[in-house]
Amino acid sequence: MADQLSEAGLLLAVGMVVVFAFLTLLIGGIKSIEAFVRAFPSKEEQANNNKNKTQAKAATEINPDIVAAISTAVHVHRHTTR
Amino acid sequence: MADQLSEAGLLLAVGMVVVFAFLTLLIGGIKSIEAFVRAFPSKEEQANNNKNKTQAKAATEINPDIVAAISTAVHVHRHTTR
Amino acid sequence: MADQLSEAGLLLAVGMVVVFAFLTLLIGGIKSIEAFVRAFPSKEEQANNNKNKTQAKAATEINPDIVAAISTAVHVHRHTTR
Amino acid sequence: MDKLMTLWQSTALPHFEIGQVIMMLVGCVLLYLAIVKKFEPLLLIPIGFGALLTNIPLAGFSEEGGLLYYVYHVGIDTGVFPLLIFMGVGAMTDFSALIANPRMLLLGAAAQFGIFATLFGAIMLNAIPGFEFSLKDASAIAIIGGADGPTAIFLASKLAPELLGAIAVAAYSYMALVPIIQPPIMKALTSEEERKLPMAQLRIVSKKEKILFPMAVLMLTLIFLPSATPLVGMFCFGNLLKECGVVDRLSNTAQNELINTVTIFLGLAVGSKLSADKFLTVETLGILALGAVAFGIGTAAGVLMAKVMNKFSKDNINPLVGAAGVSAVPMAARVVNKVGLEANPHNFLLMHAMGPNVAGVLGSAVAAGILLALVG
Amino acid sequence: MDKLMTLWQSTALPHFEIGQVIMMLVGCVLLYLAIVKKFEPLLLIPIGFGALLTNIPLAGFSEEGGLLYYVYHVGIDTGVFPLLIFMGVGAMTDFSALIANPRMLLLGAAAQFGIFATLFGAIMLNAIPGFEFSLKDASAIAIIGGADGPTAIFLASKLAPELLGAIAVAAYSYMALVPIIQPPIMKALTSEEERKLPMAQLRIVSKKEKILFPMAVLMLTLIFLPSATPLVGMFCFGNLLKECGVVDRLSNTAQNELINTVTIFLGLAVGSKLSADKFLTVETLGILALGAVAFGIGTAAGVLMAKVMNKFSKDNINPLVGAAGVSAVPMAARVVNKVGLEANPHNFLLMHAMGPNVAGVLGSAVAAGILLALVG
Amino acid sequence: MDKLMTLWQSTALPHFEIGQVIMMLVGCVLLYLAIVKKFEPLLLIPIGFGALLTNIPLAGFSEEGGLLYYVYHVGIDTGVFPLLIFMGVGAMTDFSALIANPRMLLLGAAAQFGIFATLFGAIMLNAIPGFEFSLKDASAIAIIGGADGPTAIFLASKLAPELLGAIAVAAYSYMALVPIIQPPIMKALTSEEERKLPMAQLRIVSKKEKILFPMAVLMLTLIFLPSATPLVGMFCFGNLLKECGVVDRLSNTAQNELINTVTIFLGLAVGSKLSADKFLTVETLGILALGAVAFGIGTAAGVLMAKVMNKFSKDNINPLVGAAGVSAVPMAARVVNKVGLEANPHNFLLMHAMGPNVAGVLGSAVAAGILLALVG
Ligand code: NA
Ligand code: NA
Ligand code: NA
Repeated sequence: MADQLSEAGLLLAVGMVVVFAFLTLLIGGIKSIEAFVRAFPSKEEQANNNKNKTQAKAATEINPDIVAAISTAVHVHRHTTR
Repeated sequence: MADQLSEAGLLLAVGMVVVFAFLTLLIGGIKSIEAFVRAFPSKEEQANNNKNKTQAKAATEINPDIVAAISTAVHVHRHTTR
Repeated sequence: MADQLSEAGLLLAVGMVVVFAFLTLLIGGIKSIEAFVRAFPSKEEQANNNKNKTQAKAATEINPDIVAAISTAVHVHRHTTR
Repeated sequence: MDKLMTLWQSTALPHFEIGQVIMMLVGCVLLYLAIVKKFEPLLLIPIGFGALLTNIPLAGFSEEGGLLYYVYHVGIDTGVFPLLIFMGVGAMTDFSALIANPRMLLLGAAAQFGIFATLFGAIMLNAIPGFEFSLKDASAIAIIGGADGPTAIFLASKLAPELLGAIAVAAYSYMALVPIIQPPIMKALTSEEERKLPMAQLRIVSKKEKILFPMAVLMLTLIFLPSATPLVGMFCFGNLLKECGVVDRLSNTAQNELINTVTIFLGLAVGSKLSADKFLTVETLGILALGAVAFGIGTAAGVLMAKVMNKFSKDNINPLVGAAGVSAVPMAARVVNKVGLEANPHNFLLMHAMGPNVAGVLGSAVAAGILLALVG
Repeated sequence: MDKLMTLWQSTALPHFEIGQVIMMLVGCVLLYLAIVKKFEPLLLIPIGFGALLTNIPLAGFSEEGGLLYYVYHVGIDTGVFPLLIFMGVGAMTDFSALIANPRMLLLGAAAQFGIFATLFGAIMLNAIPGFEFSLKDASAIAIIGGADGPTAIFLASKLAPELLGAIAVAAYSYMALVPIIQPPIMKALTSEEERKLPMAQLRIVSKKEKILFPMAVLMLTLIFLPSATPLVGMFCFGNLLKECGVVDRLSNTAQNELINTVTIFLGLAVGSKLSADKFLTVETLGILALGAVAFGIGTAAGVLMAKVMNKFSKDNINPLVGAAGVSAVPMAARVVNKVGLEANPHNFLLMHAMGPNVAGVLGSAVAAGILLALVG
Repeated sequence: MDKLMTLWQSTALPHFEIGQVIMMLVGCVLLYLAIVKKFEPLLLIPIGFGALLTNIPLAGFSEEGGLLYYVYHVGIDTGVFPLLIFMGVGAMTDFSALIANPRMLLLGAAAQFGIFATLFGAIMLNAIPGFEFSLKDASAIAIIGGADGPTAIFLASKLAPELLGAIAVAAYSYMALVPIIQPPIMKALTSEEERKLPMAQLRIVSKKEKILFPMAVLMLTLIFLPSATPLVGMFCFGNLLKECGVVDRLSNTAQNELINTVTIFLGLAVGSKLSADKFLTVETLGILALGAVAFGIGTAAGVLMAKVMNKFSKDNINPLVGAAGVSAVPMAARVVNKVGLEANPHNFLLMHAMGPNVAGVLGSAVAAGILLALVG
């Protein structure tokens, strides 16, 4: 059992390191995607960006888009299988 | 063949007895469920019951709930696969 | 390879003959169906026929039924899987 | 020249046998009945089409490697398809009328007399040369009297697979013929007065009762008749999905896409059993005859039972509703309603007939369980 | 240390081969074309994703016990998936335009010249060192000219399973490229005047004709070309479900949930055949080249046939509609409409092109049947 | 008399064993929790019903030839069902909240500590006589801490099929118990002030980012952790179908009919593993205990990680959102929102908790991949 315990300990260490490493890599991946999308915006997005800048001040208030997104998310997830 | 005939006769007797026994048991089961549900009504049902009692006299007329139930049943069964 | 080539040539000939023969037969089939349906019209179709005759002159204009059929066909085919 | 010969040999023309032509005509007749006469089209169209496909020489639809071969072995041989149909039908069935008036179960029981009496008849047919029905064959044939397609297919796939095509066709045909077969029997056994009898309104059934009902059916089945649980169990499962109210997405799938998909393949696979060598036999005639007898006896038994119950009951029981006990949901109940209206235009028996009608489904599943336990 | 080594060995890094990396790029290109260029996304997204999954070292998606292994063996090896797609497509296809103008079938026949000519070309390719297509391989490749995905997959799974991935990708790619491949050929073979030709309005087709049409197709197929009945039979079955009007719930399931589910798995399973050792061969280049040739020849043959017919017909036949005979429903018909509008902005050819377009589906299924009968 | 004896022998009564009766009560309890308490009804109703069916003597549901036998072998043994569920869940999941704030992935990573710590615990349990968990068993049990049903079933089917029933029941039960298990832990580890912390609004995420996200996840997985690709790959495939916007019909089928159908059969098949001899063991008690421990540790690790991140971050991170890192989508996020509102009625944490919540799904799939690679 000591054998198994040390193996379990090792698994604990290796497992957590890998999980963190993997998801940290993914953080990098997401940031790269964001940078890529910002660098090569499609036309619509450029339009959106301009629009967003003008709306930036107003965004401290509750954004109706976000409210809609929340209620959609809640709705969708209520119907999730798990 | 006489053998088979007597066996078929036996099957006829045993089969009908078991079918009747089984479905009679089920009558008992349904009545027990009804008694159980009456004994431990949920709050909504208690409210319904009170409501039902006051409506009891009117119930000799055609109940719109029943009409709705009939049309729903007909509708559902029209779309039954078999 | 000469062997295979002559076989391919034969396949080309036989294949095109059979495809044409088959689809020509099918033309006959469709015409027979049309004749059959004309010979034994159901009551609704007889009514339609009369209606169609009276409308025959107007049919040189764009028929709204056809327009509807086209837009339906386009719609259906846009949703086709292939 | 060689290619042309190969091609000629690869047309069906030099390979057709008269039996196959006849079976293709049978398939066309089934399609005609389904499309023009609207006889059980959901099943008879796939069955009829399957009969056409399976009787084509060289197409190999039903031979190893063919589509219908796979579908048959995956879905029918294993009994999976009829069980999934039963689940879907359970998810579509409303037992309110039966729960409100549970004595109607006795009508569903009485109508099973058609099944067991036919068992007797099938053995007697063996007296005629050419018939050699074993007790298993007889049981699979007799279940036609249950007027329930999936039950018949399930039992036939277990007891007499080689008769499955004829049995399924007979079962669905007679279910479609209910409006023609039943009324004369119903009228012969009842007086005008009886047919006019109005019945007391049904009470409203609570959601809790509807949820507990499939559980009670399941419990009784698994304790007393475990051999019936495949059918009854899946039926109750479907009904529980429907009534529990918390898994509507599963219930909707069970009663729509899932049952539709299974119906398509079940029909095609049953049709693939309509090959000339299996169907064009004297036994098929026997099956058709016995099925009609089973149906008639079941109807009569239901009506007579209802007459007896009416005698001993303080509430009126219109004897017509007994005819619905054979199941054939919802056709039989509608026939009862129609015959009732002919006698008394103000007497709507539809809801009252739904009770025995769904009881008949349980009754024939129970009968199938008994036959599986004693004969299988 | 040991664990770390195991872990390193269990990453893909030490196992990647250059071929797998290339195939994953191919998968990404397919996804790009599907998502950004909207090229046949319903198939190319699952195929592209399947290509990614199957080329991961160690993931074992396509090895025994892996998901794509099962899907491939259950759905493609058996031929079941293409047949179910055909059933669904049948349930989505409206044959009115063809029934109203049955001569359009000749255009669907002519366009199959692309298939049979390519057969010839594939054998000639064998003269180049590195190519060794058997007649079976050649037939499976040539069917790309039929411009019909499920037909190509079905035939390839029967005649040349090891080429299936490349053939399916070529077939769907060229179907997506119809708007680029066809117009130059169409314009080269027709004069401005011909492209302006208006066509007579189509008559209205009755429901009865639409019901009898799939039955007629089925009957002809099973008598004269039984080897084509798997494809044609399921197609006709789907069409009958749609047109008969009494089983809408089955028809809806066939053309929605069922075909969607099968499409997902068909695509993934086809993608799982895009492994480096099967795809990165000189044969794939040959297949892509031959496919393009087949497509072009088919288009040309259709247009030329339409020109001939126009000569001998009292009603106008715009030669452009011949291009729709290759099938690729409904893309080819829309391309015809677009090219026609360029010549004459008031000349809508869409409905007229639908006739040869659906005729092309039948034509290539018939051609597949001939190849199966003579080569298979 | 003979028939009666056969019939008696064919009832369940002379065959019932006490274990089966207990397991049927367990099934009833699961149904009660699902229907009345609304605990994960989509899974617990089929599981509970499956437990009833499988424990009936003589019904043979789970024996060779029985429905659940086939379903189990086709769907669970092969790992196909959990993968299809994952595809459907992927098609239902919106990663916007995570893409907007990718550091939340660290919370999803931290919460996996519950899994690996439990591994340790399972081995320590072996000190108690009666427990003999192998490392494979321990891994399959520990994954309960991942709070993700399909992942648990997938891993258990690969590593410890004989424990599958208990593991699946524990996983879904604890997922349902999130609102009871998590709040005390969350409150114990945070101060009132911390719970009141508002978080900065999330930025809007573009369509392109949402499309590239599943591709990035897939690429990282297949390069660094190919053993996790079955789960992660199907999840990303589903998500790509949803986000690409060009195959809505496939996405809809994946997240509706397909996942519903699979859920029904997955549940029944899992339930079929709740037989007395497999479930009524001391090991089940161990599994239930370890599952609760794993869940608690995971929650605590998530919260503590969030506290650490809050220290080092310039933007506020409310430590409560760390609890959502265990996944249990979307229950855990809703619990976070509720506990947050108790402290500050104007502080809606739902969207902020969705990030770690979906990160937890990826995290536990990754953890499953690691366990498969190192232990499997
Ligand atoms: Na019955
Ligand atoms: Na074609
Ligand atoms: Na998790």
